[in-house]
Amino acid sequence: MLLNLEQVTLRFAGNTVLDKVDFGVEANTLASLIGPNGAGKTSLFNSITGFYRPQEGRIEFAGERVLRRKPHKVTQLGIARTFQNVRLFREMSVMENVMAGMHCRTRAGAFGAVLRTPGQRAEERYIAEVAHDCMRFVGVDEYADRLATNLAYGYQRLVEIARALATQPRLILLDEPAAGLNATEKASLIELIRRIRDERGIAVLLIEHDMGLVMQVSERINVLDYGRIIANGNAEEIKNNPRVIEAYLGQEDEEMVL
Amino acid sequence: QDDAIVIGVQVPTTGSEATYGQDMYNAAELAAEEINADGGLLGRQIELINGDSACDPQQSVNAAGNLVSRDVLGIVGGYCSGATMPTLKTYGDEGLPFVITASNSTQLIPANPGNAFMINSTGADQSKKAAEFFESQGIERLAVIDQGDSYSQDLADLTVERWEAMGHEVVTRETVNKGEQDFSAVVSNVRSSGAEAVFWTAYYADGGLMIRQLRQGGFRGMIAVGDGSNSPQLFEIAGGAAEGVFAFSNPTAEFLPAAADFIDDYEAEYGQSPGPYAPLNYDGLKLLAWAMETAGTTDSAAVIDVLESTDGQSWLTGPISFTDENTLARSNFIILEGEDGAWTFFEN
Amino acid sequence: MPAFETFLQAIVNGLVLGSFYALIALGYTMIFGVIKLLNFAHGDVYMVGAFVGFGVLSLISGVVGAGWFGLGIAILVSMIAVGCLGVIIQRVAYQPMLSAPRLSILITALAVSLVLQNSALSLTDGKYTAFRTDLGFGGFEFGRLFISHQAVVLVAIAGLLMIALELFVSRTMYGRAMRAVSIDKDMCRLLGINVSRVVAITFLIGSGLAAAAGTMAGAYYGSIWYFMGFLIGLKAFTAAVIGGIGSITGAMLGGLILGLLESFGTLVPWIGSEWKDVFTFSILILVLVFKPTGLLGKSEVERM
Amino acid sequence: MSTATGTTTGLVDRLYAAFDSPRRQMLLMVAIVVVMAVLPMLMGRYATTIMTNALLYVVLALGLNIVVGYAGLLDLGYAAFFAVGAYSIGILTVQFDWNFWLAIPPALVAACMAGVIIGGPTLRLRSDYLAIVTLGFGEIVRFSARNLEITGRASGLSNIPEPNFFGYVINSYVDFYYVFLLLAVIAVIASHRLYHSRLGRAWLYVRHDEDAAEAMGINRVRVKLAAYVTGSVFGAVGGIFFSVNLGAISPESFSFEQSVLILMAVILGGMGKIPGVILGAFIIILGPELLRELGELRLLLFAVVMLLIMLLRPSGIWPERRH
Amino acid sequence: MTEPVLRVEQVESFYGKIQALRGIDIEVAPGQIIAVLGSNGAGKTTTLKTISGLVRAQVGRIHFDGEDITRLPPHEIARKGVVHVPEGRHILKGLSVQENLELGSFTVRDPAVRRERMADVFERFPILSERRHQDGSLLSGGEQQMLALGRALMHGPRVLLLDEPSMGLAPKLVTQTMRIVKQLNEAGTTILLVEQNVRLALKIAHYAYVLENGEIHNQGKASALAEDESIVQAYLGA
Ligand SMILES: Nc1ncnc2c1ncn2[C@@H]1O[C@H](COP(=O)(O)OP(=O)(O)OP(=O)(O)O)[C@@H](O)[C@H]1O
Ligand SMILES: Nc1ncnc2c1ncn2[C@@H]1O[C@H](COP(=O)(O)OP(=O)(O)OP(=O)(O)O)[C@@H](O)[C@H]1O
Ligand SMILES: CC(C)C[C@H](N)C(=O)O
Ligand SMILES: [Mg+2]
Ligand SMILES: [Mg+2]
Repeated sequence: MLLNLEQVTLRFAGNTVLDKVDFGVEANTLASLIGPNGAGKTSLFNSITGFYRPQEGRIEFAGERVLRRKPHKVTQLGIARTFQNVRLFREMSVMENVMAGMHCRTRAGAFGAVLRTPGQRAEERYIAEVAHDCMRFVGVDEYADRLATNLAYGYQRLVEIARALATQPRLILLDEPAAGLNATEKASLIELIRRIRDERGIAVLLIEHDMGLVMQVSERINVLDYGRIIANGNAEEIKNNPRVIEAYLGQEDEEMVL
Repeated sequence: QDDAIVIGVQVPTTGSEATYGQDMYNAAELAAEEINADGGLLGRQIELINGDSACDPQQSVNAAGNLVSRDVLGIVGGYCSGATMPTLKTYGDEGLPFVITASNSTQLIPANPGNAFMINSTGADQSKKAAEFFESQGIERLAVIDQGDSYSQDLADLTVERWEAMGHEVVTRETVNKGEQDFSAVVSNVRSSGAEAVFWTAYYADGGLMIRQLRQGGFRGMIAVGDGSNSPQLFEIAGGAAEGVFAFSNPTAEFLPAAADFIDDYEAEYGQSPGPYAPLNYDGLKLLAWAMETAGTTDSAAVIDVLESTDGQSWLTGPISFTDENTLARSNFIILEGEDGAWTFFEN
Repeated sequence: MPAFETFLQAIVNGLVLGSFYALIALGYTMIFGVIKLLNFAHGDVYMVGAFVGFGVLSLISGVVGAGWFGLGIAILVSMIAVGCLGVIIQRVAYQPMLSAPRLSILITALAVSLVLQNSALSLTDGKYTAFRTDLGFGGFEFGRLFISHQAVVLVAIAGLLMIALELFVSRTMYGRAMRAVSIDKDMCRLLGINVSRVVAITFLIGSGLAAAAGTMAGAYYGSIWYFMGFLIGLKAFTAAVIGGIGSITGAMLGGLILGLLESFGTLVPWIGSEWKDVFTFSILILVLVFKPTGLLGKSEVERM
Repeated sequence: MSTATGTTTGLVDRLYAAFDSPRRQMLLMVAIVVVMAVLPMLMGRYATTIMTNALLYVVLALGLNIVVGYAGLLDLGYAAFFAVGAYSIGILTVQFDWNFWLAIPPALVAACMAGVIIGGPTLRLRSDYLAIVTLGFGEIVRFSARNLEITGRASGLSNIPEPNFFGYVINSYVDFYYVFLLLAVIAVIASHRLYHSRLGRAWLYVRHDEDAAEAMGINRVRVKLAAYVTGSVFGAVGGIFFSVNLGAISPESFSFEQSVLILMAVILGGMGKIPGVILGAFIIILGPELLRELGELRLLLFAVVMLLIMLLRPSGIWPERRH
Repeated sequence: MTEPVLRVEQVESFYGKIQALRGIDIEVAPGQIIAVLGSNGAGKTTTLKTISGLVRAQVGRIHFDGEDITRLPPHEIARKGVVHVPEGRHILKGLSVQENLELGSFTVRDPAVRRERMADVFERFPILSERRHQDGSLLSGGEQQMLALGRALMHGPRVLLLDEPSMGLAPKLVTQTMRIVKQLNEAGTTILLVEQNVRLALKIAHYAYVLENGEIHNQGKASALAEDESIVQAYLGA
């Protein structure tokens, strides 16, 4: 297991958001996390990446304990993420946004900057190279100099992914990457997610409400409900799991009532 | 040569001390007009330039730079010690004679490059006067309050030192911040310390508030204030509470026998009575002019030489001669008492 | 004076000072609440309030005298007039800045502060103005503990004003709208709230409270001058932050705590009055280190 | 109405745009420095002193700009760092008879330490809370200087010796003008290089969105601390040379008003934008001097002018503009 | 068709220099659900914002009940009964669920009416009653959506402008929300509905407009559009 959670419990003011969650992601796989609104999916991401501090349990990544580490430490270990509502540095260029990902892989400081040492300059070139590579990979390189906020929403989501890739992770967490995308954009997102795994060897864990997308990309689907994992398995198994239908998917024929 | 002799007047004509500053500027102007009317100085007219210090160190350095660049041949003034301090170097670098007319913190002495002359008695003299006065009144337990600026802190420190050396007790030493309105905590400290007398070493504005609050807070002992509080405005601010308050003061116009004409002229010219520091600044300008006249030149080194050997002749505020440190050789303090909303002469 | 009486006296002193701080801090906090502005001109609004109160009292003292009744009228008139001034300031100097970068409006606030200060300076020649009343110096004496009548009445007035404000904010729809406006202005508009009126009312009340404090302080301490708002403005700002900026109860609490801290600060033997402010600010920093949003400030729960 | 202001702002912006290319900016800078270098020969002492003061403020404002403009941390106590630099020199040279140049490294270290002390525990605070903490820190420094024996208490320290540079005594007002011109040029170059560096970008990231920055592996506390410390070094350098220029320092020079003045320079000019900040520093210093003839009314007029500038150009005169 | 309650005529709107709407005409007949569809950035949100006054129409007219509301500020438009539930819900952070609801009735003077409506909302959305004292912004996405709808109902709207009410909701909740929208409509509220979920939107709407690039690209009976091959291609994907 690349990422492993054991008995993770998270409470807010007496409200148990995650309840003894056991859960794992294998290296080099595509996995999803689904579940009703408020089930605790985003909270689980936040717990893994250090933004929330679960009261109990263990989270390990590649053999390292990550529970209650600071978010930047977790990123350094090799977990990258995107946010449910896009959080780019809006007033900065796409290029600069993606360069942010390289921060934790480089080290020049104030002295280097002021003195423009050869080391610092070489590092700057390296940062630019990687950033360009990541932008090309997701297909936003032509917008490198545009301000992030001026990009269409769909492209903003891609920039966020490029930025996450620039941290050179081994696992990437995507929180509802398809929300607000139209059909065509969704199709290319699916393509991209597969390439991340195939070409870069990065494992992907994704939260999504779009069942079409989830079923198409995931090798393994985990279902969270009221802070508990109620099911996991492949697309077929999940689709037909009565508990999942009851809690999350709803009956097809419910739509008929409309 | 018809060129005017340009003299800088460095006083705070804006800012919190502007009233005093304006008054001092007027007095210098009056003196210059008198000299000019009398045929001038070395046959030339005197022209004054206002170097507004605003009672602020940085502003006064700028103002000093301004004066120097406009080729002044000497400077009179200096009210707030803190603002006078950094200008010593500016004038010192140019070797210009500087007659300091009001600033009297002893901290100025070591910073003086030798070109400055202080014609107001220093804090050392005042603290001595104060301590002796308290002793003569049978005071044993003294409270000293300053305002955390160069002048009042210096005076307070010196008084504490002297008072303790004389074998008495300073029961509490307090500092308040300029611009604060509420002194109740200090008042209760004073009361609980069992002080018999309070010595306020800072300026009149907050002094008025302090006196009022001391009385309002039930303090019944003696209150004395230093020469920063000898303004008549103290009575306005303190109201009835300032009755019976003592002040150590430089000689102000109304208590100077020689100043009757000065008062008349000043009132005729400016429509108000001269404030506490007008006579000193008037003397300052006259003294500088005299030194130039005596030297027969405006050359700075020569003028400074003359000033150093000033012989003790009498001026409006009394005779002037200088110690080795260029401070006034005698103490010029008098003691005033508040009575019916005005200062009356108490003793010399 | 025995230790216990000293202690009680310090409490009394702290309460009086704290009431002034609290009244000013309330305006700080309310204004911060609705437009996220640290209104550096607020201390000067207090100063203007003192001068307006003084002017009114001088005008009417011939008729009604300068006793409690006259002072009451002066406070009221000053509150209304200065409240309106607050609204004008908001309209002229702050409203146009709302869409600018957040710190820009801080500079207009500082500029307004300078304008108010220097106008008062020119009008008064920088002199202290004596604020005469007929309230007398009487008081209650318990042993050596002394509480002046003035102090009692002023604390009471301050208390009443604060209670009235608290009721307004917590009980009325407008009070609730004030909180809502501080969170999301556009949403408020969609709910039918006239945002700019809510902001104006906030400035009206905040400035009015400062004016009340100014007039009361003038009468209590006996003199006023153009710079009197500066230091107390900073202190009130500090009080608002200690209490948790944005919180009304916090501002009151912060004001009282700061008042008490200052009055006790000078009592602590090894501190002494010259270190009083160092003591106060150190406590402030400590409070914020351990309670980063102030005593009653809501910690911002971020949902990500 | 909108067309009128529209065209004027349009004009100004086009003017700025003309200087947007790095090459032209460089040329402009060089031209300005050349002009500044010959200026003392044309100006009198007064004008030179004022310009020296303005150059000091350029250094200070650029330093504060790192904290406020780049990293987005509101600092209302910046004068404290200025004070630490000035007093370190004052104490070491006056009380301990150190050589000025030897005293510089300890002064810088002291400023860095001050940056860490105030920054360390408080950088988690939100901007407005940070503002009051820095304000409080500034006051603590000033009150300490006022009360401590070693800082000369309220009267401060005087007779700070003039620096001797390989036998040349730097003492005339012209000497100091060039010293500060040099410092300002260094400050501009350093600011520029920092802005276009990994650390500079990190400051912007943290300013724009702390959480997102953290998710990118940026240690926000460390990055903010770096801003504080870098800013404090600029401030301290200003203070170091300020103290030898004046020869005397006292607590009043490091008041809250001083901090506010520097902040005004930064925001009025245009946060984050080097030419804007320089412009702001000059306006803040030269403005009141140019109005000096007005006496009492000058600060009133200056405040009104400032208000108008902000109302007309809410992001500052020459703001950081990105496209 | 009866006289429309809301009529948008030739409206053009801008964000600074960017033109977002290029001459939009929409008519909303009372008692109907009108769907507004279109891809990302087509101008759907801007259309709603322009109607509710958050964005000022530079060109064109908007009439409500025969009255010209083009130049009115948003709060006065809201007072007239045009209630906009914006994209992203905008729950007032730090205020409890109940306070959020109360603010929905800011313009309602009569406390009895307020109480009645509150009871009605709690009946419709029991979960809100359960959580009434909790900070509204800490509800999950679906719950927030209900709160946003409930808050709008507190107002007693005549026309509801809904911007992507199903965004980010779990599949089951999407259906549920659409059902609520339909129920509200059946109870007499006129609704202008912006949706990405085209299939469902067309199912409940009476009439629909398709926006592209700030212009009306297509319009017609919802049932007819649902059959239209080109629409299905462009917005329903597979
Ligand atoms: N910072 C917080 N403080 C208090 N409660 C929180 C916090 N963050 C989340 N919660 C609560 O935790 C529960 C789970 O929220 P979470 O955001 O993880 O849900 P989710 O599964 O991502 O839902 P959605 O699909 O709607 O995004 C919710 O009930 C929410 O109210
Ligand atoms: N605040 C803004 N500033 C500048 N341009 C904007 C702003 N909001 C929207 N736009 C632009 O206006 C156009 C229409 O945007 P709008 O939000 O109305 O689209 P939409 O149809 O609601 O799209 P979506 O499905 O993504 O919500 C887009 O090109 C968008 O980039
Ligand atoms: C009272 C004055 C003679 C003292 C003067 N203001 C000073 O600072 O020294
Ligand atoms: Mg979520
Ligand atoms: Mg939209």
